[in-house]
Amino acid sequence: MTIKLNKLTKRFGSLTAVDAIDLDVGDGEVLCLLGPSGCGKTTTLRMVAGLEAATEGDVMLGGKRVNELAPRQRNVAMSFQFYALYPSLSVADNLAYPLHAEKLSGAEIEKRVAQVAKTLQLESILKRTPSQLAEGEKQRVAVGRSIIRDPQCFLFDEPLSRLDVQLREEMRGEIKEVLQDLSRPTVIVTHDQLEALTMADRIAVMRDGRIEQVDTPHNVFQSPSNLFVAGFIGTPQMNLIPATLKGSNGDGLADFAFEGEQSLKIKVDPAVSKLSPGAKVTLGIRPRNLEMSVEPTEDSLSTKIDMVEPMGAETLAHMHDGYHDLRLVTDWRVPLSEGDLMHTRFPPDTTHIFTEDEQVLRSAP
Amino acid sequence: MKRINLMSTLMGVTILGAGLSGSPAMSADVTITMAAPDWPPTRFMKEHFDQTYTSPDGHTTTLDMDFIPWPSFYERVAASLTSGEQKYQMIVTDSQWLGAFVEGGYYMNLTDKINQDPELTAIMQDLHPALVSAYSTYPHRTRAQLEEAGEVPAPGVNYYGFPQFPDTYVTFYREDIFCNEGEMAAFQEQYGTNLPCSYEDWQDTDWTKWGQIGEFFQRDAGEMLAGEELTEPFYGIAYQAGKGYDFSTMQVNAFIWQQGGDIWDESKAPEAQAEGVVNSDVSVAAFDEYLSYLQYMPPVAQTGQMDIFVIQDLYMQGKVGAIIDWVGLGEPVLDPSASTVHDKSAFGPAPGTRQADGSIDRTGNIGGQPFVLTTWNSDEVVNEALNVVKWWLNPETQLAAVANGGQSGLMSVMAMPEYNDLRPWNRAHVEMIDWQKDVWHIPEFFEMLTQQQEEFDKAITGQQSAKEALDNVAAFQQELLEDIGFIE
Amino acid sequence: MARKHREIGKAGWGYTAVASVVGLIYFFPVLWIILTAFKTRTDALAVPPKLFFTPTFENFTSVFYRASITTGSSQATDMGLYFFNSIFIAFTSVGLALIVGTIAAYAFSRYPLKGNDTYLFIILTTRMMPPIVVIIPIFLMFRLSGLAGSYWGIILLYTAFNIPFSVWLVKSFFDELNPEIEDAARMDGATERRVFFNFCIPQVLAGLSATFVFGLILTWNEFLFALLLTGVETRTVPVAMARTLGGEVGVDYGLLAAIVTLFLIPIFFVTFLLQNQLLRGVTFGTVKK
Amino acid sequence: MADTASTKGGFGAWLLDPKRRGALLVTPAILILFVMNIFPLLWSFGLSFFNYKASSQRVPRFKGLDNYGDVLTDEKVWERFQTTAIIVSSSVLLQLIVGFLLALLFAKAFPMRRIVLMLVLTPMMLSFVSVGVFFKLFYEPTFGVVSYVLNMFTSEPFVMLGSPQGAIIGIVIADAWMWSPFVMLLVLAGLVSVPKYLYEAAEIDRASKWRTFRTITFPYIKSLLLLAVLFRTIETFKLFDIVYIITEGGPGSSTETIAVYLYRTAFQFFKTSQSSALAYFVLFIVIVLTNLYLYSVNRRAEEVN
Repeated sequence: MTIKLNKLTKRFGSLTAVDAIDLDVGDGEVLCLLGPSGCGKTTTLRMVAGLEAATEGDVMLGGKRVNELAPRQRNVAMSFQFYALYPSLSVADNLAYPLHAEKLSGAEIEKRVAQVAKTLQLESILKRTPSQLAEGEKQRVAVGRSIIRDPQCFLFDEPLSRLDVQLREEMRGEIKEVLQDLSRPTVIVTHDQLEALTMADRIAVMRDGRIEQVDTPHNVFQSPSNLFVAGFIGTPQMNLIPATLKGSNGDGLADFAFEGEQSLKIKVDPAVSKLSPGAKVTLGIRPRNLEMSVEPTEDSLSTKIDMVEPMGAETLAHMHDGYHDLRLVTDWRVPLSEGDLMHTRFPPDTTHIFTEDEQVLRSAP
Repeated sequence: MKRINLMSTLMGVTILGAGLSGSPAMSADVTITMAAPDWPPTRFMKEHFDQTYTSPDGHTTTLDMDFIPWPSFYERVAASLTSGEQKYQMIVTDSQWLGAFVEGGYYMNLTDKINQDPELTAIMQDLHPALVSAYSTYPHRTRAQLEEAGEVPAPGVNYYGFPQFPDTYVTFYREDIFCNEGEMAAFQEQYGTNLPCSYEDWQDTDWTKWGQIGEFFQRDAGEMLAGEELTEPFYGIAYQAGKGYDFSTMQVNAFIWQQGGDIWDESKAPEAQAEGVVNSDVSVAAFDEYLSYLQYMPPVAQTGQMDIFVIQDLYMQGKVGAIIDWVGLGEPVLDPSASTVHDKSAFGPAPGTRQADGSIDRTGNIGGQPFVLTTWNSDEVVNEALNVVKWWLNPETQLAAVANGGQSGLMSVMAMPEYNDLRPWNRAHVEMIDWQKDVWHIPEFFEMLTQQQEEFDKAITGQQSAKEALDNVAAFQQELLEDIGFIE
Repeated sequence: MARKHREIGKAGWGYTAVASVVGLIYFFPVLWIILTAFKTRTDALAVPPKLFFTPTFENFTSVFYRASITTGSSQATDMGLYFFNSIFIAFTSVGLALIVGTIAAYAFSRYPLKGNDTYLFIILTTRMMPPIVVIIPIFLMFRLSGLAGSYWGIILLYTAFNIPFSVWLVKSFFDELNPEIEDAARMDGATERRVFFNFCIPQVLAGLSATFVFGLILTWNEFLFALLLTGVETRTVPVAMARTLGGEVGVDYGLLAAIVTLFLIPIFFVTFLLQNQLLRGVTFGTVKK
Repeated sequence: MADTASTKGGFGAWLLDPKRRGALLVTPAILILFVMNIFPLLWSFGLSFFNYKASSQRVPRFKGLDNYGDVLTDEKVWERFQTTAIIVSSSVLLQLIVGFLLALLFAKAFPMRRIVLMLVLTPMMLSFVSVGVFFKLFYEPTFGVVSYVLNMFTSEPFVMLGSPQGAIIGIVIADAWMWSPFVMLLVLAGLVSVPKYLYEAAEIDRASKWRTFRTITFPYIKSLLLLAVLFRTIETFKLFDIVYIITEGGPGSSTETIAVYLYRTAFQFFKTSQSSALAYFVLFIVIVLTNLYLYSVNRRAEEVN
């Protein structure tokens, strides 16, 4: 079983919601569609489910083009953002609902419901109606309803968005666990990167109807392929500093000049040598990668601390050099106070360089 | 005279003798508000009043007619009177309403005025006695009782109303088919008697022939009628058989009276009975005869909805050969924009029951409306209203009214040579008016009428026999009238 | 070639065609009435019934003019005045009921009285009584107060008829609002008046429109009270319409149809404009998204 | 107590005290209702204990509950109630079915829906009188378009109003035609309020059309339907004009509703007091219905919350 999207496009009048995207989801793979609201991720999911007709391109399920099939004919399981629990039915009936189409015996249905209820710890609430459930319970029922049968694929639309932080963490784990046991392609739509990073085998980051990058959570985080992904993934946000390349050697040691007086000589990806001196670039470095130094060095910027936010185990500092804002995260034991002058070093190989067209500059692996 | 009864005031009835009464000699502005149904005879009265009336007392008089749509007329008037609105000085009224509104204290007793005023006395003497009986007397006195008295106004009789539009029912028929030679010959051959074509023929037409006409002319689509092929079914006859208001009673009463039966006779209360009279064998036979002709009438007869307007429409649209309907509904028949038979129609007296001596009894139930004065007016207004009465019942005014589609109750006007030619139905009307009697006038008339119409309707629609219907009517009337003391 | 599958809840022109056929069948009696307005009496009663005929505008002329009995000249029927009266009386009384009802509804919703529900129930009960019963007392009351035949009389009466409906409907809309927003506004120093006009009213505008349309539909054709309580000057169209129901002939179908057709236009238009609100308002505000 | 008010700044201040705000705001509505509605109602309630006849000058006598006794033992009243019940139940049932089907038709969004919907809404805007007059014409066996069409299939002329059953059917059709749009609006509101994602979920779950209707659609419109039933029942109970115009209660008394009978008693027979008693009896029944109605409204509110 696989999902394959081929130049899939959806237009609403003049608005292009999904713009010729290609995507493969393998058997047993969990793929997260991640992006800000309005990026087309939900529309993509609904086109896979058949709830939305594709304007162009193909939706392939198990190698078969299914564009013309109604949702019921595609045999997909989907969990909705608002859970879509049937308000008049009990939890048990909600869970059993998708089984009626399979013409199972009453006993078989009961067995399956009991099984799913056990997996998701719903046994005690089987008789309740949705209006009597807590959010987390609703969520579990919604998940239960999608996993109770054996579909071609699983689709989740913002599965955790309505839960509070603690429940969300809990459910992330539960869903991940459940999904691992079902070897079916799964697509999860979310705008929450933590959700995507923790649950997905691969993440597809979307913006304005396009897929910006598809990769493992690790790679999306460590090697964003463009400025958007770099800025979108990771909290606190990656520092992105406009700079001008002054020169570089073949090893990736490069000179950058910033607005204002300061400049920086750091080791970056060797591909930087492809740029000619004077090129406008954006330097990106995650706040956790910045290091503090007592003395100014050639690979450091001098800044002043504006604000200190303790975050428990770590401390977040907002700094600026008169032209750029910088964020730095460090261990909570490091004493920082507002007004301090400090020097932040850019350690080798943790700085990403984005060219003027916003793409990352990286030598092929 | 001021009579205020605290209880009745609270209950919604207030009888207030009117407040101000100025000197009758002084000229003043007088407004007479008159409740009138919205139709040509009253519209004429208003227009003609504006054009011709001058007050003999030198008043500046306005006749403010409140034209109320016919179908709502009764409700409007009844609500106004019973709530004590005291809005109207004069009211056009159905003769049957007299009892209820006289007993309610709303209609003014004009007996003294008539006695004191020679002009009014003269008018009453000139009015046809059948009309005086029906339109004016309460408690109701029959024409015979009035004529017995030998003088007008008769002693011991109370007078209330004057004719606004005296109405009778006559036969409307299609001259083109009734005078068609082929049809006439065929009819003669089939029944051994002539198909009525001229007015004189209709004078000799009884119910038996009416039935024969119905049978003769009942034709299906595709058959021939007067030399032309019919595209739709055609029917010979129609008369009223409707559940609404009095739309069967008026015709049924004719059959009952003509055959020697009677309705409960209020002029003979409290001796007159309902039980045994209303449902006498004669009455049952008469009602049965009435019912027997319905089979020849258009299918709407089976619904009990065949009222005076439905038969008029059926006739005007050429679906039926002859109908019996009110003279007051005659004008549209001659109107090309409403009637397909406007140039083919003639009028004759309504058929009747042939008596042993060969004559025909045409006794019918009078229609039309009188108008009355109300009780709460100042002397000045009453006097001026009576001036209006005199103006209206002046031969000149009456002749103008007839020329404009009205009818007159004055014998002197009806006797004028030009009268019969003013409208094509006038001759029949004059002939018929002599035969008129009226239904009850007591306050409970509506209860009696409604129950009777309901029972008649059940017989018309085949839910019960004539006997059952009249038995039910008689039983109901007997109980009701005993309850209220009209039968001892 | 597989057909493109339809998305749920959306349909195309084919569906429009089907719905239009059903709609037209349902509309047929109204269509027949409208056609009759353009027919002569003979055409109106023609057998077989005529769908195609030479239209006449005489009925529409007759709505406003009639021939004099004596001179044959044309007289105005005052129908223009009756149309004005109908529109003026209906809109004013429904509007008034809406204003008074909205204020009361706000109070019932935000400042419940002791026995709030009892009051509300009594208010509703007044709508349930067969009108015939109260006619005589109202009639007498109108006479005593001099309201009979005046605009104010009938307007106040219709207002009273519409108040129960307005209070109930509008209250349910107020109940739906989140009172926290109002409290927040009060914290920020807004006066009660400002809270009402700037926060509450704008949020229930849709509900108010629906209430207005419903009140209008229920008031527009009222006959019995209009017959008894209006005078010559304040008569409304439904009363004047009755003159076509019988007199010298039976029902004047063409004239009746012409009046009905003309009388349909204003309310049809208002309903069309406020259609979306109607859909929402009729749920009595209890249906939330 | 006047003193305490004046110390705080007079009557105006007393009146504007926030404690009284609710009462103050409700006053105009209650006042108008009292003068125009409640007072006349009480008046006729008082009348119902006398033997008052509007057409008589006799001083009314107190009769206590006699009028109520008369009404309850009057065979005709029960017969009329029976007729009313038949007409009301069949008309409301028909309105429900037709209104429901129309609502299903219009629940989908389609091009020009606003305009097509107006075709269906129009009957509600006509007057009872014109609906009565034209339906009577449609049924008329000679001139009526309905009769004309049906005559093509029968050898005998079709006479709708000739039998009690036919007359009831005729009235029910006219009334149901006029008010089905009202039911449609209610049901439509219920249908529109069903979240679309439930249908999508059912589609994903491959539920049959019938199951979808039973488990999703119907629960959402159930209480609205009940609401429609009660509201229409209350209104149809008062049905007068259409009956009076189409059949006058005939044939015989087979279509005479309680409203028609009430009209006759009050306005034609002038049994003013007795008609008040009858009206209050009707009101009692209507109040029972109203309570059911309110119960359903409240349940609806609870369900949605």
